[in-house]
Amino acid sequence: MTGILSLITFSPMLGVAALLALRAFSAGKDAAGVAHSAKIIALVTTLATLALSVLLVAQFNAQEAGFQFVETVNWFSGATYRMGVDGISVLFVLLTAFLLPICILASWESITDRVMEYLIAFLLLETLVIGVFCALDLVLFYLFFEGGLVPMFLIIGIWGGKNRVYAAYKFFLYTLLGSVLMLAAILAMASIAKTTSIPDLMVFKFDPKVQIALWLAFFASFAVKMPMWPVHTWLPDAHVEAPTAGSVILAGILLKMGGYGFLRFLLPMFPQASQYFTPLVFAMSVIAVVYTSLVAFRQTDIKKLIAYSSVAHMGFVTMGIFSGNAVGVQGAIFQMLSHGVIAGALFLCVGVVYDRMHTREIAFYGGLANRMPWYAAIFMLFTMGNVGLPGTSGFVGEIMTMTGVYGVSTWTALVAATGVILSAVYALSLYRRVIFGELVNPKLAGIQDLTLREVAIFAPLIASTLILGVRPGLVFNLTAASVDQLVGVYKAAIGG
Amino acid sequence: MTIGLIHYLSVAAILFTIGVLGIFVNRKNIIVILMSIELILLAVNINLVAFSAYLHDVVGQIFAMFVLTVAAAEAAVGLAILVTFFRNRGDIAVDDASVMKG
Amino acid sequence: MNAIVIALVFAPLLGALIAGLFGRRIGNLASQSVTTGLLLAACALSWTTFYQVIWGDWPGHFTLTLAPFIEVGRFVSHWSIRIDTMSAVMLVVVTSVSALVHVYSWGYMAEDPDRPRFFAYLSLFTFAMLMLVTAADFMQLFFGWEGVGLASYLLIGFWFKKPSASAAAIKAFVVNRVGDFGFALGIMTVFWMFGTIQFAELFPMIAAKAGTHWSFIGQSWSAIDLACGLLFIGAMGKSAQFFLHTWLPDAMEGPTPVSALIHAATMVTAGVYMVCLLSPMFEYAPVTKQIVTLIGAVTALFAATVGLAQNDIKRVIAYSTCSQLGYMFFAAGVGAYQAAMFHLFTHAFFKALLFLGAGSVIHGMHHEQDMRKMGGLWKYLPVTYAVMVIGTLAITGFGIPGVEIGFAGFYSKDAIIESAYAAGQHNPIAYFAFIVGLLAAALTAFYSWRLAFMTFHGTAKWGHGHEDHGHAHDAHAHSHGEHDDHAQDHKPHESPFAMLLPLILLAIGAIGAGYAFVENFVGEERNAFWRGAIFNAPTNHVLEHAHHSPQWVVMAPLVVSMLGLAIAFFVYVLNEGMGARVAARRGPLHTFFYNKWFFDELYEATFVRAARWLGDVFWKVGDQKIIDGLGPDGVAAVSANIGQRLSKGQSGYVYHYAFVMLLGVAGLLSYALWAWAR
Amino acid sequence: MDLQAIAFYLLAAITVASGLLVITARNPVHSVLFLILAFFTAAGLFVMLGAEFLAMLLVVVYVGAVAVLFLFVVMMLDVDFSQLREGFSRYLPIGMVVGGVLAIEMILVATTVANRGAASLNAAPANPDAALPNAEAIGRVLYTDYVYFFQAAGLVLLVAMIGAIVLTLRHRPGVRRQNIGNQVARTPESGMEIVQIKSGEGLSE
Amino acid sequence: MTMNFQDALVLARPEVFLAGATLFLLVYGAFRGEKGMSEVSIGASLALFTAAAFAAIGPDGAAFSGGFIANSATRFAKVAVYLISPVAILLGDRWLGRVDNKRFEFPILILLAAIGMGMMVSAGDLISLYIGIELQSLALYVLAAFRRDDAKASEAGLKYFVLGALSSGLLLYGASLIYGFAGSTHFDVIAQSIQHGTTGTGVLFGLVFLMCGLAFKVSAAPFHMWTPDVYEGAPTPIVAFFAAAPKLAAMVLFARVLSEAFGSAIDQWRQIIVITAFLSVAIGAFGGLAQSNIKRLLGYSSIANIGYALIGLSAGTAEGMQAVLVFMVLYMIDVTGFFACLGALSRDGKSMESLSDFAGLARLRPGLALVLTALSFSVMGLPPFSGFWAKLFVFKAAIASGQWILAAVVLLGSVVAAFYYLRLIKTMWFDPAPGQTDTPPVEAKGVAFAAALFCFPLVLPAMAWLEPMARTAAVSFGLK
Repeated sequence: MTGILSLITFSPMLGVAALLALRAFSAGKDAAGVAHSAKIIALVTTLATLALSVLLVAQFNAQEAGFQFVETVNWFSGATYRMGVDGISVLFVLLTAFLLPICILASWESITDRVMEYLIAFLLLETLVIGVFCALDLVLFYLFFEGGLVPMFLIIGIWGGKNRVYAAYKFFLYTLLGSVLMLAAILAMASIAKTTSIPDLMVFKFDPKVQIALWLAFFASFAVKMPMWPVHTWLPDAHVEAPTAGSVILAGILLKMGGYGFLRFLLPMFPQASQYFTPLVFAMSVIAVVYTSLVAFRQTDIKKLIAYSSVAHMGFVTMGIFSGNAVGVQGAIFQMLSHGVIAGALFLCVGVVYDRMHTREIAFYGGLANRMPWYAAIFMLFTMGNVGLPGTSGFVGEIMTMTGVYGVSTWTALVAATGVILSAVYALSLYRRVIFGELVNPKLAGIQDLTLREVAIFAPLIASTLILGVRPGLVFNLTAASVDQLVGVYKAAIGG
Repeated sequence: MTIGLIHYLSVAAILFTIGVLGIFVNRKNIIVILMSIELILLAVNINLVAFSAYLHDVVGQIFAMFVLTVAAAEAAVGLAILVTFFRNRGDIAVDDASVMKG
Repeated sequence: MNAIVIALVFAPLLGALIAGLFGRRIGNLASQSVTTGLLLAACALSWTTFYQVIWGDWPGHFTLTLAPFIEVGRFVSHWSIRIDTMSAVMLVVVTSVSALVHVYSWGYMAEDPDRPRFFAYLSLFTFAMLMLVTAADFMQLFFGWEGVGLASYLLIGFWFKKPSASAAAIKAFVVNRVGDFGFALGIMTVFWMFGTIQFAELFPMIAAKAGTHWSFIGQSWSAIDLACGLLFIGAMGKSAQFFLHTWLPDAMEGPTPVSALIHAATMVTAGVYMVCLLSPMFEYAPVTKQIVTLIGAVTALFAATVGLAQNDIKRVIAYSTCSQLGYMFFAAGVGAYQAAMFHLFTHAFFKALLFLGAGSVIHGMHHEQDMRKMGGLWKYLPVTYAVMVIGTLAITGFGIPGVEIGFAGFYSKDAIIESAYAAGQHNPIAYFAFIVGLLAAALTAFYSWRLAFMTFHGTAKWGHGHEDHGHAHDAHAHSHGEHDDHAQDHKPHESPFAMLLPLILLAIGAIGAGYAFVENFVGEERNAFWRGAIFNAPTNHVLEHAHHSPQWVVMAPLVVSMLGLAIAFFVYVLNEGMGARVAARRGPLHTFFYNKWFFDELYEATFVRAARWLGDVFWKVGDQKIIDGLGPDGVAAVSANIGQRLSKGQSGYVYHYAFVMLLGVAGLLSYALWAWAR
Repeated sequence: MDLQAIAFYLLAAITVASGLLVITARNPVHSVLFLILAFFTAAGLFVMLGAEFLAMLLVVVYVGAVAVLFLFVVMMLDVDFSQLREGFSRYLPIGMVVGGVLAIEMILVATTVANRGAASLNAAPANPDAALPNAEAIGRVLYTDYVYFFQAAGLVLLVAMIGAIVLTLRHRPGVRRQNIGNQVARTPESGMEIVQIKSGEGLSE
Repeated sequence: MTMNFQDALVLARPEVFLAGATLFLLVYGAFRGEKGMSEVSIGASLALFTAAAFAAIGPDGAAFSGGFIANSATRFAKVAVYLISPVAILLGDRWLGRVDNKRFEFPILILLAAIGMGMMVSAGDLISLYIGIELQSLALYVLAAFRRDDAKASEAGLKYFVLGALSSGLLLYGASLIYGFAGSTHFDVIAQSIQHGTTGTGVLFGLVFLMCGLAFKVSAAPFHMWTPDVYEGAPTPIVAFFAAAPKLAAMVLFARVLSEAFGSAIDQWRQIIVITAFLSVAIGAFGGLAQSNIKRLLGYSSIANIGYALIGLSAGTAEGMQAVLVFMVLYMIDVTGFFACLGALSRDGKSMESLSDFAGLARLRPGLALVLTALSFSVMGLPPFSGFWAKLFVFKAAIASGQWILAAVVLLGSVVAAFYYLRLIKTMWFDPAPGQTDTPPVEAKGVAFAAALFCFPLVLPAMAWLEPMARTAAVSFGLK
C-alpha cells in the first residue's frame, strides 16, 4: 500500500487537471452546462478521495503506534518528501475527505459565479490539507500548511460576503504572521537537530531552554490557527464572509490543523516547554471558553455566533491536549473531529437559510419551524451537538477533555465547565430566535423546507454525529495506540 | 614639518566632502552636481596616487588612470542624460523635477 | 430475561423513532398507537421485571452490558442495563406513569396537529429516563440525565409559537445545565479519586477511601464529601431544589401531560434517585448529607409558601412537587433513603394524578388555568372532582396513624417525618428538617385544599370574561377557530374516557400504593426488598429509630394537615372571597410569596444581566477595541502610517536621496569607528 | 618649511578653495572654470608625488576633454541659472554638519591609514627612477597584468559613446543629405524627361 | 602570472566572445539602422547563449595576476546572467517596437551590461571590480533613459546616474583606502593583510565605503532611494532587466569581496550587513504599503528582497552563500515574470501601471492574472512557490549561523510586505473590471507564463539540481 498517501493527497489534483481540461475544451459552450459538468467532476474526485481514505483507514493497523504507509523520497538537502500517518493523522485525513464532497454538494446551487475557479480552489485546498496531515517532514508540512492560505484567501475573497476583503486580509495576514514564526522555529530545529524528519525529531531531545523558544514560535502559529483567545478575532470575520462551504471547511478542517500541530509538535518535541507553558495554555483556553461563549451570546449574526462558539469549543481542545493524559488528549482529538462535523453542519444549516433569504441576521428570522419542520429538526440535532448533549459526538469530547484537565488542574476544569452552561445559553437562544415563535416576517412566508439534495448533504453528518456520540470507540480504537505512545513519551520526558 | 602621506589624504578627504556636499547643497543645478561628482573622483585619484607613491607601487596610478577614463565616460553619459532631460522639460532644475516620488 | 429488559428499555425509543421520523407519513392515529402500544408493552415488562427481581427467580441484581461507550484508559463506560430493586422500582414508576400519560394524551392532545411529534417526544423522554435508571456507570447516567433534560426542553417548548413556552424551555435546559455542571465535576472527581466510573467497581472501594482528602480549586477537601456535593448540585438542578428550582414552575408552559409525566412523576425525581443510588457514597459524606438535608428542608418549606399564593392551577401543583421533592431530599439527607424512595414512588402516583386531574380541568375549561376563573366545577366534572379529591387526600398524607391505614402519601410522608425526627435526636439540621416537614405538611394541606376548593367549590366564575381564554395560555393558534366554535356554550365539560381512565388508575395507586408497599420499602421487609441496592452505613439506624418515634410525632402530621384543611375550608368555602381580598391587599408576605421570593428577579438582575453585559463588553470592548484595535487593525493602521511617512520621505528629489545616502555612509562609518577601533 | 611644503600647501589650498567655489559659484560657467583650476592644481600635486604621466593625463583628458564638454553643455543649454540658486542655503547647515562629521571621520581614517597601513612602511614617495620612467613603469604593468581591464575600459568608453549617441542624436526628418550612391547612379533616363509639347497648349503639370 | 595569455583568454572566453560579438553587431546595426534591430537582437541573444555555454564548460582558474577568476561560483552566476539577459532583449525588442522607439543600440547596451556583469562576478581585484561595475552601470544609466522622449524615463535616468555616480565615488574612495592599507588591490593580498595584525581593523574602514557602494548597486537600504523612482520611470522591459541580472551579479560580487578579501573579518562586516539587511526589509515592507503604482511597488519589493538575500550573506558561511545564490536565481525569475506581465498588459495602448488598472483582471485575462497571482505569492514567500524555497534557504543559513533573532524579526517584516502583494491579488480577483484590456503580446505573455510555471510547479523538481549546483558554487567562495 505504499504510495496510497500520495495518491490520496494528490488525487484532487487529478480533478483539477480534469477541470482545466474541461475548461480548455469547452470554450464558448453553454456556460451553465459546463459548470454542471465541472461540479460533477469535482464531486466525483472528492468522492474518489473519500473512497481512498476509507480504504486507507481500513488498511490501517490500529495496534501499531508508529507511522504507517511511510513514503520517503529524497528531494534535495533542504527537504525530503516524506509522508506517513499514525492513528491521529489518519483520522484527520478521513475527516477532510469526508467533508469535501459535502462542501462541493453544499455549493451546488449557491455558487453560480466562477464555478470552475471555485471548484479548483476547493480541490487544491483538499490536497493541501490532506498533505498537512500526512507530511512527515517539517518543510513539507510547512509547505502544505502555508499553502492552504492561498485557496482559502481566494475562497473568502471572491465568493464571500460584503466585507470579504477585510476578512480575507485578516485571515491571511493573521495566520501568516503566526506561521512565519513557526518557519523560523522549523529552521532552527533543522539546524540544531540536523534533520527535518518529524519521526526523528519526535525522539530528538532539545535543550529545555531552546524548547521554550521553539515552543513559543510553534505555539504562535497554531494558536492563531486554532484559534485561541486572544488571537481569535480573525475567525468570526472569516466565517461571516466566507461562503457556506468555505465556512464548513474552515471550521471543519482548517482549525484542526492547529490542534494537530499541538499534538504532533509541541507535546512530543518540546515536552518540558509544554509542561512549563501548560498553565498559560489552560488560562488561554478557559478564557476562550467563557469569554467567547459570552460574546457569542450577544451576536446578531448567525454565522458569527457559530464562529464564536467554535472558538469556545477549540478552547476545550487546547486544554485537553495540554492535560497531557490519555483521557484529555483522546478527548481533544475526538472534540476536534466532532466539532468538524457539528460546526460544519451548523454552517450548512446557516447556508440553507442564507441561500433562501440572503441574510444571516438573526432578527430577520423566527418561526421557521412552522414552514421548515425538517430543517428545524436537523438544526436542533446539531444545536444539541454543539451544546454537547450526551448521545451526540459533541458530548464525548467535552466531557473527556474536561475530565482529562480535571486531573491536572481543577480550576481549569471548573471554569471550563461553566462553558458548558454558557454554550446552552447561546446555542438555544439562537435556535429559539431563528426557529421558534410565530412566523412574523412576511418575507419568510414562502420559505421552503429542505430539498432532497440538502437532506443528502446532512444525512452523513447526522449519521456521524449520532454514531460517534454513541460509539466513540470507533475513533478511540484508531487513535489509542498513537495517543498512548504520545502520552507515554510526554510523561517520560517531563518525569511525571 | 615634512609633507607626508597624511597631508595628501587630508586634501583628498576634504575634496571628497566638498564634492558630496555639492550634490545636495545645489538642490537645483544638475550641472554643478555632475561637477561635484568629478570632484569626488578627483579626490579618489589623489588618494590613489598618494598611496601609489608611498607604497612604491605603480598599480595605484593605474587604478587612477582607469578612474580617469571612467570619469570621462561618466561625464559624457551624464551630460547626455542631462541633455535629454533638458529637452523633455525645457529646464534642468531638479527641484520641481519630481514626476516620481512617494 | 435479557430480552425482556432490552425490549422494555428500547421499546420507547423505537416508538419515538417511528413517530418522529415517519409520523407525518403514517398519520396521527398510527403514531399514537405505536408509541402508546410500545409503552404499554414496556410497562407490562417493567412490572414483570419488578416482580421477577423482587419476588421471582431473577437474580436480585444484574447488569447487562450491551456495547462499549467510551473506553479510554481507565475511563471506561458501557451501554448497559443495570437491574436491581432501585431500577426496578423506577422502571415501574416511569413506564406506568408514562403509559398512562400516553393514553391520557389521546384525549388531551386530540386537537393538536403535531401529535406525532408530541408522542415521539414523550416516548423519547421515557427512553432517556429508562437509560438513566438502568445506568451502570456515571457516563450512561449522565447520558440519561441530559437526555431527559433534552426531552423536557422539547416538551416544554412543544408549543414553540408561544414565546413564553420557548423561553421556559431554555430556562429549564440552562438551569439543568447548571446542575449538570456540578454533576460533571462530581463525575470527574470520582474518576480521578477512584479511577473508575463504574458503580460496581466504585462502591466497594468507598469505605477504604473514606477520610481521604482531595485538592480542588486550591483547597483541600474531604474527598467523598466533595464528590457527593458536586454530584448533589446535579440532583438539585434536576429535582428543582432551592436555588435551582426556578425552571420548574415555568416548565408548566408545556402541555399538561408533560407536566404530569416529567415535572411531577419521573424526571424531577431523578435527583432523589441518584442520591439514593449513590447511597454507598453519601453514607461516607457526612457534611454533604447535612447539606442535602438542609437544602431539602428549605425547599420543602419555600415551595410550600410560594404554593400558597399562586393562582395558576398548574403552578400550584408544580410548587407542590418542588416541596415534595424537598421532603425526599431531606429524607435521603438524614439517611432514610428507603423513605425517600418510597415517597418518590407514592408521589409519582398522586402527583401524576393531580396534574392529570388539573389537565382534565383545564381541558374542560377550554384551556383556562387561572383558578380564580373557576369554581363550582364539581357538578360538571364529577369524575375529575372525585380523583382530584383522592389526590389531595393522598398528598396531604391523610390516614389514621393508629391503625396505619391511609392514602399513599400518609405512609411515605410519615416515614420521612419520623425519620427526620429520629435523626434529629443527634443532629440539629435533621431536627430542623423535622420541624420544617411538619410546617410544610400544614402548608401542603392548605394549598392543596385551596386548589380543590377554588376549583370545584364555590360559585362559578367562568361564565363571563371567558372569551379571551385562548390568548394567555393557549398556543393552539391553528385550532383557535375550532375552540371558539365549541366555546360558544361556555359550559365546562367532562373529559373523554381516554383521559379519565388514567385518572382512575392513578387514583387507585394514590389510594393503595402506600398500603401495598409500605412494608417492602421502609418496613420490616425492606432488606429483602432492596437487597443491597440501597446502602446504609453500619452506624445508620434511622429507619429503626423512626419506627419507634413517640406518639406525638406520629400524630403530628395528621394534626397539622387537618389544620391546613380547616383553614382552607374556612377561607375558601365558608368565606369565599376572603382569599381574593387577602391577595388584593398585597401584603408584604403575600407579595413575597406570590413573586416566588423574587428569585427570578434576582437571577435576572445578576446572572442574566451580567452575562449580557459581559458579553457586550467582551465583544465590543474586548474583541473590537482592545484585541482588534491593538492587534490586527491597530498594527495595520500603524503600518500604513509608517508606509505613508516613508513614502513621503521618498520626495523624488535627487539631493534628498544623496543626503540619505550620505547619512548612511556617515552612520555606518561612525558605527565602524565606534565599534571596531579598539 | 621647505619648498616642497610651500608648494604642497599652495596647491592644496588652491585645490580645496576652487573645489569649494565649484559648488558655490553662481554661474555654472564659473564653476567649470574653477573645476579646471582644481584639476590643474591637483595635477601639480600628482607631479609632487612623482606621477608625471598621470598629471599629464589629468590635464589632457580632464581639462582638454571633460571640462570642455561641460562648458559646451552649459553653453548649449539655455538655462536661467539665477533661479537655480534658490534655496541654496536652506540645506547648507545640516549639510555642513553631516559633511563636517564625514570629513573628520575620513581624516581620522586617513590618519590611521597613514600611520598603520602598508603605506606607512615607506616614509617618502617613490623616487623618480631614471631607469624606469613613470610612464614606462605604468605601461609595463598596464599592458601585461591589466591588459584585459584596459580593453574593458575601452568598452566603457564605447558605452559612453553609444549612450551619448542614443540619447542625443536626432535624425531630423526633412533634412536633405547628399547621397553619393544615388548621385552616381543617376542616368539620363531618370534625370530627364522629354516632353513633346504641342504648340499652343503649353506645358501642363 | 604564470598563466600564459592564451590560457587567460580561455578563462575569459565568454566575455571576450561577447565583446567580439558586440562589436560585430554594432557595426552590423550601424549599417542596417532601425531595420536591423530584430537581427541584432537575435544575434545578441545567440551570443549570450553561446557565452553561457562557454561559461558553463569553461575551466577554473585565475588570470591577469588574479584580477580575473573563474570557478564554480562565477560559472553559476554567469550562466544565470547570460541566460536571463536574452529574456530582457526579447521583451524589450518588441516592446520598444510597439512604442516606436525601435533602435538597435538596445541589444548592444544589454550585451555591454552583460559583459560588465561577467567581469563583476569574475573580479579578483579592486580594479576589475570597478571596471566591471562601471561597464555595467553606464550601460544601465543609458538604458534607464533609453526612451529619451519620455520625461519620466529621462528623469529616472538622471536620478539613477547622479546617485550611481555618487555611489561609485564612495566605492572608489573605499577601494583607495583599502589599497592604501593593504598595499595591493588583489583580494588575496588584502585577505593576507587583514590577518596581519598591523593593518588589521584599519582596512575595514575602507570596506565600509566599499560596502556602501556595493549596497547601492544591489539597492539595499539606506542606499535604496533610487530604486522606486527608477523602477517607475524606466521602460518596463528595461526594469525587468535591472531588477534581475545586475542584482545577481552585484550580489555575487558582494559575496566575493566579503568572503575572499575580507573573509577573516566576518564578525565586523556581518554587523554592517545585518544593519542594511534589516533596514532594507523594513523599508521595503513598509514603503510598499502606500504605493499605488505597481512598478514602484515592485521597487520596494526588490528592496525588501535584497534585504533577505543580505541576510543569507550575513550568515557568512558556505550555506549562506548557497542561500544567496539560490535566492537570487529564484527571485530573478520571479521578478522577470512580474515585469513581463506588466509589459504584456495595456489598456487602450497605455501600459497598466496603476494598481487600480488591475481591477478585475482575473475575469479579463485569467491566465495573466493567475500568473501574477502565482508570482505575488511567490515573492511573498508562500510555499510551495519558488519564493518560499528562496527564503527557506536564506533563513536556514541565518539561523544556522545563530542569527535567529534577526531572522524572526525579518520574517515578521515579510508579513507586512505580504499585504501589498495581497492587495494586488485582491484587486485582480475581487474587484470589478473598469474595461477591456488590449490583447497581450505573445512574447511577454510567454515569458510571464514560463516564469509562473517555473515558480510553481517546475521549481519543485528544479530545486533538486539547483540546490547542489548552488552548493558547489558556494563552496568556491572559500567560507566554511
